[in-house]
Amino acid sequence: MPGRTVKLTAPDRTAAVQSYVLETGKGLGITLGHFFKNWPSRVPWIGVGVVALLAAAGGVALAFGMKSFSGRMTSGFTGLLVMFGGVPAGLGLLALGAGAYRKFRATPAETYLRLVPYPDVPADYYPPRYRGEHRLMHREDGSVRCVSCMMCSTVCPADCINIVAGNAADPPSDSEKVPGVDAEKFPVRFEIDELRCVVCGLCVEACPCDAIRMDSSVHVTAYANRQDFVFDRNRLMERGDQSQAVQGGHGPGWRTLS
Amino acid sequence: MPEMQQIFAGIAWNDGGWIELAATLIRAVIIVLPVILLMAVYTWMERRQASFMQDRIGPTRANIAIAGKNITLFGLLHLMADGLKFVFKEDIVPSKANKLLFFLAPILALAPVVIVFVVIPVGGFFAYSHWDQVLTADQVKAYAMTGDAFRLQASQLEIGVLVIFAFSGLGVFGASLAGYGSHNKWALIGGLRAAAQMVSYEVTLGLTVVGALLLYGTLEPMAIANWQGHNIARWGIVVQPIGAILFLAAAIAESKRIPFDIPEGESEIIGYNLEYSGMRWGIFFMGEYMELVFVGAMFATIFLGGFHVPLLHADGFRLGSHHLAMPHIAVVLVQMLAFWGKVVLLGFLQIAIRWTLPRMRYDQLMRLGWIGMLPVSLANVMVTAILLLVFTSYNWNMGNYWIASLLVTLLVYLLVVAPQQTKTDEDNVAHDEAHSHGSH
Amino acid sequence: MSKAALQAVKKKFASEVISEHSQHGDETLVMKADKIQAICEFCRDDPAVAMDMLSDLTAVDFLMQGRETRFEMVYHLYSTTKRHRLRIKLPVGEAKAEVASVTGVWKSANWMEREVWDMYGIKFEGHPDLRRILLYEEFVGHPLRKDYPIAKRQPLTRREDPVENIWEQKHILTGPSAGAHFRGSYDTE
Amino acid sequence: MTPNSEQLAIQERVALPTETMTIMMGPVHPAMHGTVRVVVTVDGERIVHADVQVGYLHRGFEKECEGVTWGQVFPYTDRLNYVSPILNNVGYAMAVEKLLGVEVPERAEYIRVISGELSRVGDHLTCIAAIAMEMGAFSIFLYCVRARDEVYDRLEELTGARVTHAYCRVGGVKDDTPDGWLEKVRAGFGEITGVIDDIDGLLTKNRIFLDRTQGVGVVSTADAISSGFTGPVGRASGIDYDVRKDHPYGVYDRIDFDVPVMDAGDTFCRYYVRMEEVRQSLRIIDQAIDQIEPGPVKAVGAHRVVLPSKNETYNTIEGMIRHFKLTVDGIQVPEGEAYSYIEGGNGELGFYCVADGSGVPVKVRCRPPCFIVTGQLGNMLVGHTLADVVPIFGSLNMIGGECDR
Repeated sequence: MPGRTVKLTAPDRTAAVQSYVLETGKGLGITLGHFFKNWPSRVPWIGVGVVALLAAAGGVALAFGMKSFSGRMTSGFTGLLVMFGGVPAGLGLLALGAGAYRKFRATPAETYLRLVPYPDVPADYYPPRYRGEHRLMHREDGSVRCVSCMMCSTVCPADCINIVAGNAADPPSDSEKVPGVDAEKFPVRFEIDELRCVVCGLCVEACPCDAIRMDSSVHVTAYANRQDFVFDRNRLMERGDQSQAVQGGHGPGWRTLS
Repeated sequence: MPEMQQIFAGIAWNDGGWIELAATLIRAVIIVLPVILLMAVYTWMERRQASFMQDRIGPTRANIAIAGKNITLFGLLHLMADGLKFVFKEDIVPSKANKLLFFLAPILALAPVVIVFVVIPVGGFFAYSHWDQVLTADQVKAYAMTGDAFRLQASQLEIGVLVIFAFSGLGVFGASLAGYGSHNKWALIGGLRAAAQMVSYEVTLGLTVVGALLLYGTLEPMAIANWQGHNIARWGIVVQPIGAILFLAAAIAESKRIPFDIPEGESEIIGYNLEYSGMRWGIFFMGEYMELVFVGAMFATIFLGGFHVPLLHADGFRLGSHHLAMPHIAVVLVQMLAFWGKVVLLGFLQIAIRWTLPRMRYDQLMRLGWIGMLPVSLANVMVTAILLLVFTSYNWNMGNYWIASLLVTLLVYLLVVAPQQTKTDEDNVAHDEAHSHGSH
Repeated sequence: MSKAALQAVKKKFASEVISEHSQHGDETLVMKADKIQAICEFCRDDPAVAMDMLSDLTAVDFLMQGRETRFEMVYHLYSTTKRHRLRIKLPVGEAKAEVASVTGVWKSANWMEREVWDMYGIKFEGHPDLRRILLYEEFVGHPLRKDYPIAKRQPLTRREDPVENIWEQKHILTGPSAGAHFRGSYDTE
Repeated sequence: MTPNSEQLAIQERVALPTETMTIMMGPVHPAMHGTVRVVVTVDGERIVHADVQVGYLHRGFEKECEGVTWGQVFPYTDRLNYVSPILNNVGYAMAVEKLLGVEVPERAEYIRVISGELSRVGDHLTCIAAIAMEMGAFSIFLYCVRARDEVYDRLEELTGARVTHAYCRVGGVKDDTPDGWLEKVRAGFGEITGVIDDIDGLLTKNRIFLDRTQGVGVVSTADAISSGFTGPVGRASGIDYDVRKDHPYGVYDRIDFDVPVMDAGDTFCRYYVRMEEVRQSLRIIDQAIDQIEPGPVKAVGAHRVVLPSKNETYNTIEGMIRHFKLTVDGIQVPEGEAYSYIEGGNGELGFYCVADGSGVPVKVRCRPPCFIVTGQLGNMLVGHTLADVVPIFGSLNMIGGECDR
C-alpha cells in the first residue's frame, strides 16, 4: 500500500508570527491582491477617463475664470493651470489608456470573479445532463408519448407524480393501427408537483418509452401560488418536443441513454 | 468658576463676536457636512471594496430604470435604498426594555463622534481677501493675526487632543447602555464587552499619542499638523512608527471593528445592538462609519501631517530650487483635498483590515491591550522623551530625528516587544492547559 | 482478521453465545443480553480483542419477520490498534425492552443509546442522561418501531392537547396510503 | 499577615457574588449552521455547562428507507451529508453491493473515487470556510465558496445536479463521464489549490487565528478513541485511522496518498488536517484520472440488480420485463445483514443494512460521523469562553442533515 501517514506540526510561533503586524501585512497583501485584480475589470475606465478629461477642461476654464475675475492675479497662474487642468487631464489619459488596454487585452476571465448575475443575465451554464423541470415528449402526431405505465410514479421517492390512465379509442382494425402511435392507454391526467419533487431523476430512468425527461435546462422558478407548482399534462408537454426514440426498433438519431 | 468665565471671555459679545459666532457655524458646517457625506460613502465603499476583495461584484440590485436601462451607479443607489428602508422599517422596542436607555443609546453612540470633529483642522488658514495671490507662509500667518484669514477648523482649542479623547470616550455609553437597556442576554454580553474593551483601549489610545505629542510640544491639532508640515521626514508616521501602528490598532479597537469587534461579534453574540431595528439601528450604523471617518481624521492629523502635502509650501510646490507657484486658493483647495484623501485612504486601509483578519477573543483582546500594547506604548513614550532630551540638550538638528527614531524603534521592538510576545505565549499555554483539564 | 477476536470473546463468554456467523465477512456474535456490560468491557480491555472504539450502536425491529424476540441490539466494535471489527447482537424482547448501558465503556455510546431509546423505545439501564435526542420530548411513540405508521403526523403540541385528534382526523385518515405501489399524491378522478 | 490564595478566592467570592446565566445558543443563531441548539450556562464568559440539543433537521431517514425499495434510497442518502453527497451515495451502494455480492466494474470504481474525492474537497472547503467565517474572516468563506463552486460545476456536469446528485446505483454509477470531463476536472485544480494557498497565507500563521484555535477544544487521543472519533477530527486528535488506507475499498489501494495526522487535537489541528487532506484529495483525483480506463460503468451480467440499457428496454421484451420488475419490485436483496463503511467527509461513514429477501429494506442504518462527534461537543465546550463555542463547533463540521438524518 503506497503512501504513508504524515505527522503534521503546527507552525512555530516565531517572533514574526507573534508580533501580529507582519502576518497582518501578508494577509492584507493577499486580500488586496484580490482587490486589485478584480477591481480594475469592473471600472468603466473609458467613462472615467472622459469624465476626468471633462473635469480637466472645467478646471482650465475655472483657472481662466479666476484670473479674469480677480483681475490682479499676477503670478502662480501656471501652478493653477497645472493643478486644476494638468493633473486631471493626466489622470484622465491614464484611465483612457487603461480602458483601451482592458478592451483589447485584459478580460474578466483573468480575474477571480466567477459570477453569473443570474436574474439579469440568463444562465446558460446548464450542462446537458442538468436536471431541471420535467417535460413530456411528443409522438410524431403531437400526442403524448406516455402510455400510463406508472413506472415514474412508482419509482418516485417523493410521491410527486400523479397519473390517471385512460383508454384510447380502439382503431377500427388492427391493420390500421400505427405501431407506437396508437397505444392502448394514455394519461388522462398527468400531474407533477414540483414542490414535492426532489429532482433525483429516477423517473427519467424508469420511463420505458422516453416520455418523461428532465433535460429542459430550466430550474423550477418561483410562483406565488402553491397550486402553480403542480404542472399538468399540457404544461409539461409545452416544453417537450418530438422524441426520436422509437419503440420496437432503431430509428434515425436513436437516443441511447446508457 | 473662573474657568467658565475665561471660556466665555474668549467671545466678545459685540459686533465682532457675532461675526465670530457666524464664522464658527460656517466652519462647523464645512467640516461636519463632509464627515456625514464621507460616512455615507464609506458604507458604499465597505460594500464595494469588500466585494472585490472577496471575488464578488457587490451591490447590484438597487437601480433606477431610465429608458429601459437599469442605472445602478456602481451600487451607490444602495445608500438611498438603505436610508429609505431604515426610515420606513418598523421600529420595534422590546416590551421589557428599559425605554429611556433604549432610546438614549443610539444618540449617545452617535453624538460624541460628531462632536470630536470640531477640533480637527481640514486645512490651514484661508486668507480670503488675498485668495488669488501667491502668499508665503509668513504672509498667511500675518493675515491670520489680523483676522483677515478664515481658519479651516471649527474650533481652535489648546487642549484639542484631550477634547477628542474625552468625547470619544463617551462613545462607550452608547454601546453599553444599548446592551443594558435591550433586556436581552446577548445584547447584555455585548454591552459588557463593549464597556470593558473601550475603557481598556482608551488608555492605550491615549498613551500611544503621548510620544508624538511630546515631539510636537502641543495639544492643538492645527499646530500638530503644522509641526509636521510638508517635510515627510517630520511626519508622525516616520518619527513615531510604533506610536502610529499602536494608535491605529487601538483606534480600530475603539471603533469596534474586526479584529476587535468583540462587542458586536456577529457570529458569536449578535451584538449590543441586537434588539434595534429601523432608523434606531441605522444610527448605530452611522455611528460606526462616523468612527471610521474619525479614526482616519485623527490618524491623518497626528501621524500623516494633517492637511499638508509633501513638498507643498504655502506658495506652491518647491523641490530644491524648482518652484511651481500657486495662488493661495489653489494651495488651500489642494490641502483640503489632501486631508480628505488621507482620511479616505485610511478608511480603505481599515476596511481592508476588516475583511482580512479573523476576530480576537475577549480575553486575548484584553491581554493584548493591557500587557501587550500598554507596556510598549509606555516604552515608546519613555524612549521618545529620552531622545528628545538628547536632541534638545545637544542642539542636534531635529530634521535628523527620524533616523534616530527608526533605529530606536527597532531597539524597542527587540527589547520590549519580542520578550513580551514570548511571555504572552507562555501565558497562553498555561491558560490552555487549565482549559484542557477542565474539559476532560 | 477478526476471527481471533470472535474466538476470544466466544471462549470467555461461551455460555452467553446464542449463535455466530461470518456473513459477507462480518464476524458476528449473537449473545444474551444480560452481560453486555461485562462483554463490552472484556472486548475493550482484552489485549487480543482490544476493541477500543464503539463504531456504531443501533437496534433493529423484526416485527414483520415474526421473530420470537422482536428487537435486536447491534454493536459494531472496532479496534484502532489491531484494525479489526466485531459485531455483537443481542436479542431483546418487547415485553422488557431494556439493556444495560455501555456508556461507561465507551463515551460514544451516550448519544447512540439515546437515539435507540428515542427511535425504538429500548431502555438503557445505567445511562446517565436517557432523554429523547432527535425528537422532542412531547413526541408520542417510537417512530422506528415497525408498528408506527410511516405517514403518521404529530403536531408539536402538548400530549394532552385535544387538537391532536383533530389533526389526525384531518391529515392521516384521509391522507395518501403509505407503502403501496402506484402511489398518487392527489385524489384521482 | 497576607492571605493565601485560597482565602483570596473566598474573599473574592464574598465580595463579588457571581451568578451563572443560561443562554440558548441556537437553533436560530448565525453560527449554529444546520440548526443545533447549545444550551450554555455561563459564568461571565466562561462556560460551566453545555447541553447540545440536536434533531431540528430530523427527517426520519431510516423510517423513509423502510418504505421504499433499495434503489429508491439513493435520493435520501444525498440529503444526509449534503456537502458531500456522492460519498453517501457510494457508502450506501457499497453496503447493498456487499449484501448482493455484486462486482462493480473498474471504471465505475474510478468514477466513484474521482467524484467522491471531489465531494470531499467540497466538504473540507465548507468546513474551513465555516471555521474562518465564524471567527469573522468572511473573505475566506467566500474564497472557499468560489473553489467549491468549481467542484460543484464539475459534479453538476457529471451528475446533473449541483448538490443532490443521486448518482450512484447499486452495481455501478448512473452514467459514464461526459466527454472531456476528466480533463476539465484536472484543469480546475489550479482554482482549488490557489484558494487553499491563499487561505494558508491568511490563516495558518496569523497569530489571531492561532490564538483562537490552538489549545481550544482539545480532545486527547484516548478520549477521541473512546468517543468514536474518526476522519479529520479523529486524525487531528492523533488517531491514525483512515478507512481508505486501513481498509482500502474501491481502487484506493492502487493510489498513492498520504494521511495527515496531528497530535494536539485542538481546533487548529482539525483545520490544518483538512487543509492537507484537500491537497491529498487532489493528488488522488490526479492519479485516478491517469489510471482510469474505458469500460462499462454498471455491473455486467447482473440482470437482477442493474436496470437494462434503454436500448434493451425500448426494443426487447426481456429488457422491458426486467425494467418493470426492477422498478416495481426493486432489487431483491437476499436475506442477511452487512455493515459497509467508507471514509466520508467527516469520518467513517457506515451503512448497516438488514435485508429479508424482499425488495424493501428491513433496516438501513447510517452511522453518521457528525452525530458521534457532536455528541462530545458539550464536553469540549466546558471551561472555554462563549466566543470559543463557535470555532469549536465549526471545526467539527457538524452537518445537520447527517447528524439528525
